[in-house]
Amino acid sequence: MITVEKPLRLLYFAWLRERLGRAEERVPLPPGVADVAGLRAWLQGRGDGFAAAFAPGMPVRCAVNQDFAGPSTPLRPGDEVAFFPPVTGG
Amino acid sequence: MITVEKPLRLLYFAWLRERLGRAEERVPLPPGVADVAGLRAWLQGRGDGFAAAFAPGMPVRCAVNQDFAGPSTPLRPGDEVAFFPPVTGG
Amino acid sequence: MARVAVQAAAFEVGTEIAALTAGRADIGGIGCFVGTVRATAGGRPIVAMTLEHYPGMTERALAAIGAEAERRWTLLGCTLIHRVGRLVPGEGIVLVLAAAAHREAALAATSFLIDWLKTSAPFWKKESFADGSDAWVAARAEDDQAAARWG
Amino acid sequence: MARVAVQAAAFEVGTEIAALTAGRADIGGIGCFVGTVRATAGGRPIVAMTLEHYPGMTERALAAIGAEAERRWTLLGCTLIHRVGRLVPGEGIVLVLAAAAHREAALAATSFLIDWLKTSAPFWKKESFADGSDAWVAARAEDDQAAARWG
Repeated sequence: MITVEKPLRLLYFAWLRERLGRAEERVPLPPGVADVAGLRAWLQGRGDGFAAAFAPGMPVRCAVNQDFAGPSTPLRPGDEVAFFPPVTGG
Repeated sequence: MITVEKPLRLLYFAWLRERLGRAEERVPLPPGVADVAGLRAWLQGRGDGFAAAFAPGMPVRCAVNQDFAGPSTPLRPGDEVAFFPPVTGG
Repeated sequence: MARVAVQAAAFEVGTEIAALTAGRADIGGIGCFVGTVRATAGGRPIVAMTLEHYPGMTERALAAIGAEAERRWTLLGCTLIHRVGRLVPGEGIVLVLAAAAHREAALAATSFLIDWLKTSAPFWKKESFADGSDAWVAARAEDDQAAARWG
Repeated sequence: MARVAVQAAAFEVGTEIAALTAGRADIGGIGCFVGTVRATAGGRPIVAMTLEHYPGMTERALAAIGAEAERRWTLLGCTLIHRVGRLVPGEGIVLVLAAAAHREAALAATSFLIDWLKTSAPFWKKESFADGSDAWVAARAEDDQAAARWG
């Protein structure tokens, strides 16, 4: 029997959305990626705009399932993971 | 030549106005009264409602010519002197 | 310079904000406080609150409070409106507005203005209770403390 | 429970205060903050500010901020409205209202709400300059410090 895992739903906002040329995509949870830090490293490895946007030190924040998340927040198949700059509302 | 001094204009507000039965009166600056403390003592000496209203320790505030005044604020003929409880606006 | 008004008529917050901000686009934040008449005092129902003031001194005191706020913060506008006469529960008593380029000054000035107004503008409140009695409101020690924190 | 709204349409402060206070007479003070679009950024004239947000998370974040204020102060009502889309200088961006029996809670909650909103609601501002260029607004360190003072 083959189990088909639900993909991650990735969302990008503000300058990340613009630089990456997309607001949303679905990707399978990459093998070996267990948390936000792992996903960031995997995204950086994609090259092109991703390498620059997710380079260490870039001011990128994350939310998992619509709650702010840190590097060690765990990820599971089907999670909604958003990346964005520090917020500037109000 | 006789000099006619302008009287003080005395104003009373809130419960002072009610207890003294008047909102305003004009009285000559009493002999020997040089400041607010002196005027308070003179008013207390009038008896009736005045004795109670101006008894030491009563929460009565004062303004001279529409500025808040302390016991040592000097008085001159023609001044507008108001007595009132601590303010409760806002 | 602050706009100050002592009036029997009700004020309208939206109208006052529009007047304060009309024709200018350098404002980034507007702080606002509205004081209203509560329906009870010390647990007893009230039917009205009557505000007495010291005509002449009141306007001077409000202008002085506004000027002090403008001395302490860079304000782009400031409004102080206080009602007098007989008000019923739910009605607005006092309106404070302070506009600035950023929220910190607008909100700090708003707090300062209402704290100072409470202790240095000559208004007195009398509450009329449902049983027909009435009583002058006593000054609150908390109000003196709130004003004192501004130094 | 706080009323929260994320909307493209303008808000009207007077209408929102009326809705917050309708039918109740236990409110003694209403604190309010209105954030508006300034006509310049870093000294350069802007023609518009465009607000992007994270639909779904935004409403959750605003509700959580309102709930936190209600946990910290005894509020009798609370409103958080944030606009999205394209705004021009002078327009209102954000409205915060907090009602309480006394002014201390109303004003403290108002400051808290806007400070927290600035750092924990997913909105992003882009400024469009008169010369045709545009730029995303950078987060302010002062905003993090302002939020941090609430512990």
